Amino acid sequence: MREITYLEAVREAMSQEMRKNQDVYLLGEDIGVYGGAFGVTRGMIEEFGPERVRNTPISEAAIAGAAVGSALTGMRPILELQFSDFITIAMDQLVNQAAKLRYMYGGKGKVPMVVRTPAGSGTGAAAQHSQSLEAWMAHIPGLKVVQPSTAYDAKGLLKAAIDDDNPVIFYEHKLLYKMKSHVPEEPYSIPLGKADMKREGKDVTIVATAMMVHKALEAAKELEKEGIDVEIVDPRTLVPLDEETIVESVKKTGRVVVVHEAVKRGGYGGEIASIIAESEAFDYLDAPIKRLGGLPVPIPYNPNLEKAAVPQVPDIIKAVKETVQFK
Amino acid sequence: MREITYLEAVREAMSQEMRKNQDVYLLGEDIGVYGGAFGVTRGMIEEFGPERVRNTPISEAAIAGAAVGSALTGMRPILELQFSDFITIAMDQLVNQAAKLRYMYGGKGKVPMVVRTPAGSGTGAAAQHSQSLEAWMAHIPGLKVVQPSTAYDAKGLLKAAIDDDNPVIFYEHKLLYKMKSHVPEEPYSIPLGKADMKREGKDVTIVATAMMVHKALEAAKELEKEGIDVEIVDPRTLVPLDEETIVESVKKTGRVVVVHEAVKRGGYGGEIASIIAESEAFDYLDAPIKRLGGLPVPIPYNPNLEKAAVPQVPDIIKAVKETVQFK
Amino acid sequence: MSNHALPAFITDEKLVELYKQMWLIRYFDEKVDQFFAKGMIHGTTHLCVGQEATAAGSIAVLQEKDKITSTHRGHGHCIAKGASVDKMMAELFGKVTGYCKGKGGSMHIADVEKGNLGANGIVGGGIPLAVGAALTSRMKNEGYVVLCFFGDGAANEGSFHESLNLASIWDLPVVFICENNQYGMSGSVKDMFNIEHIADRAQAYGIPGKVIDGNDMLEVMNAVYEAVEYARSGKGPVLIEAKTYRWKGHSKSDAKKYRTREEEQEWRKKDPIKRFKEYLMEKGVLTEEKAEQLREEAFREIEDAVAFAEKSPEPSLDTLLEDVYA
Amino acid sequence: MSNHALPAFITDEKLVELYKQMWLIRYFDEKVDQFFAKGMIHGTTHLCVGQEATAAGSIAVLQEKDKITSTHRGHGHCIAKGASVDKMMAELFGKVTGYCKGKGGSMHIADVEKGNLGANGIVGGGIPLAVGAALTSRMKNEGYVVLCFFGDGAANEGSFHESLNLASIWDLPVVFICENNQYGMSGSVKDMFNIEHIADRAQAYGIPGKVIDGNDMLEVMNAVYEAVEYARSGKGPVLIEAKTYRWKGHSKSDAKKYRTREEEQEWRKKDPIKRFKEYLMEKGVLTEEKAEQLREEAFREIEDAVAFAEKSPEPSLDTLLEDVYA
Ligand SMILES: Cc1ncc(C[n+]2csc(CCOP(=O)(O)OP(=O)(O)O)c2C)c(N)n1
Ligand SMILES: Cc1ncc(C[n+]2csc(CCOP(=O)(O)OP(=O)(O)O)c2C)c(N)n1
Ligand SMILES: [Mg+2]
Ligand SMILES: [Mg+2]
Repeated sequence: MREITYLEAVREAMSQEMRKNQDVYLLGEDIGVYGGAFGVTRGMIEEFGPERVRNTPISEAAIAGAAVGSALTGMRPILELQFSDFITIAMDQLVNQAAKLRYMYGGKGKVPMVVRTPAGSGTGAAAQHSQSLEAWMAHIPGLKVVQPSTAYDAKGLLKAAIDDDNPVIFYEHKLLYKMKSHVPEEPYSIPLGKADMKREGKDVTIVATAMMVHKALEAAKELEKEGIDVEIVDPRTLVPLDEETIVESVKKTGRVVVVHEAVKRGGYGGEIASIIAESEAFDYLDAPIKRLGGLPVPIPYNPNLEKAAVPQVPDIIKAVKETVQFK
Repeated sequence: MREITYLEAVREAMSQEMRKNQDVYLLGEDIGVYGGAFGVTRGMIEEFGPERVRNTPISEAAIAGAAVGSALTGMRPILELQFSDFITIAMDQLVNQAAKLRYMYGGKGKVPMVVRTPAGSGTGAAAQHSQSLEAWMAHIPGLKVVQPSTAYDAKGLLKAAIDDDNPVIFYEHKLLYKMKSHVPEEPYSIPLGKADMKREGKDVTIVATAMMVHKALEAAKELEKEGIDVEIVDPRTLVPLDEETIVESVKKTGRVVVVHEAVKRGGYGGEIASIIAESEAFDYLDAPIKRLGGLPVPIPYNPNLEKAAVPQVPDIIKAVKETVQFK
Repeated sequence: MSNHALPAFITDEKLVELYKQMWLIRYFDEKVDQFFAKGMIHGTTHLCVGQEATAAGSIAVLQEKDKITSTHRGHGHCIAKGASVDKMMAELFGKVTGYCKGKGGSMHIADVEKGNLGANGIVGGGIPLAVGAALTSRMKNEGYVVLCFFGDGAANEGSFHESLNLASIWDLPVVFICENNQYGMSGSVKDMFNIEHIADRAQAYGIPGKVIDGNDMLEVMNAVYEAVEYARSGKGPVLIEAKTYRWKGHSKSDAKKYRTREEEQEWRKKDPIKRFKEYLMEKGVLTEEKAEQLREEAFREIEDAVAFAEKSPEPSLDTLLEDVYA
Repeated sequence: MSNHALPAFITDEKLVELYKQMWLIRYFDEKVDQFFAKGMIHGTTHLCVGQEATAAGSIAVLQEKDKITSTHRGHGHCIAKGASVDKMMAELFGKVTGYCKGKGGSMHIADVEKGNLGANGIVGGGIPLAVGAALTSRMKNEGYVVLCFFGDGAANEGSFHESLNLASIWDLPVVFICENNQYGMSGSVKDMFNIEHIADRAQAYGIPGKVIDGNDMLEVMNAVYEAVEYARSGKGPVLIEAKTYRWKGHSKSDAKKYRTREEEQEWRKKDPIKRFKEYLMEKGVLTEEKAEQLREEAFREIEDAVAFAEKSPEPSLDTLLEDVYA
């Protein structure tokens, strides 16, 4: 099967939906001839024209709100927020409007929109351009939250997000944009709320998201050499969360490490760990649940510091070993 | 000792600091002759004048940023955000500026400011005026987060927050404003990061915040009748979090229920539960950690629905019983 | 913008209807005020007594397909856009028969299907939504205009600025109507602005701006009609500032220390209902008796709405988790 | 505002110094450009080549106690405010000797003590901070003015709107200077505004607005000096729009598809350094030889800065958790 990058997969999902459905359109800063800050929309304005690939002013609140208003009246906007850190400026429109309108209106109206936004550190862009704030959005009833880790997942999940009648926040990790995987050409949908087993194993479960899926896979390879057989569950969507797959895996292995790049304190790892602890898997636990996450610092600029601020392969290896060796 | 309300305690802490230190000033919407949406600043403009009790336009981003800029240059602002839901509009200034400036600047500069803001449901103000979003702020390195549950704590913690050289988000629960307790007249400070045992007991620990402290106390009274002796730990500050007091209590009781009003999914209860599970208390646990939190819905308007959306005394009683009866 | 006459559908009959509508708005809010004072409605509410002309007048000139976005002070807009006062009152009573099944309350009444995109509890929060709805009109070629209400206070929110610019550069069919009732909650426009007219901000976006007497039905209708048709023709948005006054306090408990009783009295003299009545009587389309009869009808409809609301059932707890997701 | 002459401290010597400073700014960014191209600096950066006059000219007329807030495109502001190019370059290299100990990088260089309140990675993010700093000046009676830099793109952020209004109603000593270099990242002012001059937005806040040629040192100095003294005198803020152009792409990888090579050439003809040199030579305070010597000195200082940065140590991993809280 054909291999394409994560970035191309995102673009392909959007293009295919836009060809099919006139209601789907893009808006965002510099998504026109510039192709977006990361080049995701490159070529799209040439195919779809400036009415459907709308270059906006630098006005995050208004463009988020315009997306909400147009979704409420029948369009299916895809908003690109240039860096997920800028969601801070669009929060009222996403949290107080998009997420709540349907409920506040007693079920009248719906807000089918997708906010695509690049997250994560590793590019040297420092504190205001490197955050992983998905936990905020996952806390808000009315929103759905997606974090694809592969090109294949990105394409299928984005189609599902576009097809969904609710506001979906779609986090793209910057370091994954150039990563390739096998991706079918024809459109396909991966249901929101279905975790993926990125690796099967019997000794310990790692629940990892986004970039951390790949670090976990690397760690698993190393650990295999030492005879530790790791299972890796990628939730893919934080809301809805596929609790069942996670719980089943932990019941099987009896040990679990939860790892994400976001700051550990108040990160979604706490939610996942707690769900496991509250589930029937609790009785199967042979070791305490371990969480790995970013350190409690803004992301620093220097590359060594930057790497040290978020979990790396050796950290995962260490955590897994501690978990496996726990008696 | 004298009894005053939580609201009066907050006001007294501010007034005492303002009398002492010219650098401390207030800004916010309608905090002048109107006295603030909840009346907290009533009378203050009369004492301190409009230069130090600054009535602002309805411009949450600018007033938050003005607070940050003035803190960075030597003032100690106290910003009243009329409802904590409106923090959505000020997020960039709080999260990308206030929280990070010092770190980004390599330790040069500091941002001594307090954001006071009323949170929580129970007043019939519906979805956009009733949220409990403290978990967002607790996730951000560089911020401190305070949630006082009594008038006594409010006064002492607010003094500590004003004295602190960092941005502190100070959540006041609306339903507590009229609650009275013994409060000394002279200024006193309660260190940030020191939990308070609101009730001692031996059978089960409840970790509860803000309004839930009082619901837990009520529940404890009921449970006492059935011979269940509840210990209630009120963290008072989420960041820094007094892990030690929580862990020690759980080690003592072996059972724990964590309860907050914020939506359970992605709430700070997940963090607290995970910290307990990761700690030495894990070995002492005789039952799975239980979390109670708001249901995954925007806060509805109808009073019955509104109450049903967040934990109530019977929910706490039920959770405690399940925990205590777990074998 | 050139001067337009009122549209043909503003017949004498329609004018008389509007007179009654103004009373409906006033009585609705007077009644709500009483219930709040008695503690029979919970939560909070924001009354538009004294501002009836901006709601009734501007929405009167819309076509049915046109849409509005409203505010926390939105009962008037809602009634003018054709809402049932029964369902509105039921909503304030938190009943399942209300517009939002009791889940929204005063600040969230909406009727999306009918083009009322909703009140909004966030000051300035509805302005970007209006721009988005106008974008739909444009992209789907639906020919509707969005009338976007907000207050003077909201004109100092960033959302105002970003939205007007966006609507302007995209030539979207939206009419921004600022109901300048002289105060935010307590902040006077005199203190919160360094300009005389909020409408002058239109220049900052290269769009027409117009100041009108918001207590004059005719002036409101004329100005809004002209603006709406300008926007509909594809020329882009317009900003209208309607000077008016809220007679009541901001919300439930307001000692109104930020203004004088004299000022209040001055504005009461400019009662928009009284002025419209005088106009209609002069024009010969309304008599004193007819006026009285309409007022009483309005009064009775509100009484009926209360009866409807009171006898309506509470929402079942089973509905709590419904309608979060579509 | 009336016309002021330049302040006495702008002596001929100072003018000549400024000429060198402009080269320092240009060479700094040219050097950074090279290192980025070679992959020797990581992260991202935004160069102000072609915009030297707005930075050098406007900061030249400030008093030492005055403060600035800067932007992502802030190296020029920083140098003009007296920063050490060694410590700046070291910061870009992520070294512990840098302004931020390697933790901030290009977008976060600040020198709070010296009145540079920092670059900012958030477009429009620094504008409210400037207002806050001006508030301190006012409340503590410190007599300083804050010069607040931002781009044309930032003028469409809500923070711009809210901040200008706030500064205006409180008469704060802040001068807003919009460096209109014709583009955001790729968005042209022609598409993103429906007005000719951003400075015209000043009217929306009741403050003076002025359009200037941002590539003309003298015009920049004159206009900013006048505005700064106006603000200092307690009359409130001023908005200045300096028309200029960035010669380079927006940041690292920019094919510049959104503009033509002809347009770029046109603007290169308006090179602010060349124009200032011609002025100084005409005025008789600079010779061709002296000019050449200063340019070379500037070049050398940047080379030295690179050497300093290169030989500086990396921050130790132990520093990672430091400086989060005070
Ligand atoms: C973002 C936000 N800030 C503050 C409030 C609190 N608040 C509710 S109404 C109001 C005054 C609004 O003034 P204006 O826009 O003039 O409308 P009016 O109430 O006069 O109709 C305020 C401050 C809010 N609801 N939302
Ligand atoms: C809030 C926010 N939105 C978007 C960006 C991405 N971004 C960085 S610079 C830039 C263009 C800014 O344009 P302008 O204000 O004109 O400054 P210039 O780059 O031209 O100096 C954009 C969109 C950002 N950093 N912050
Ligand atoms: Mg008003
Ligand atoms: Mg620009």
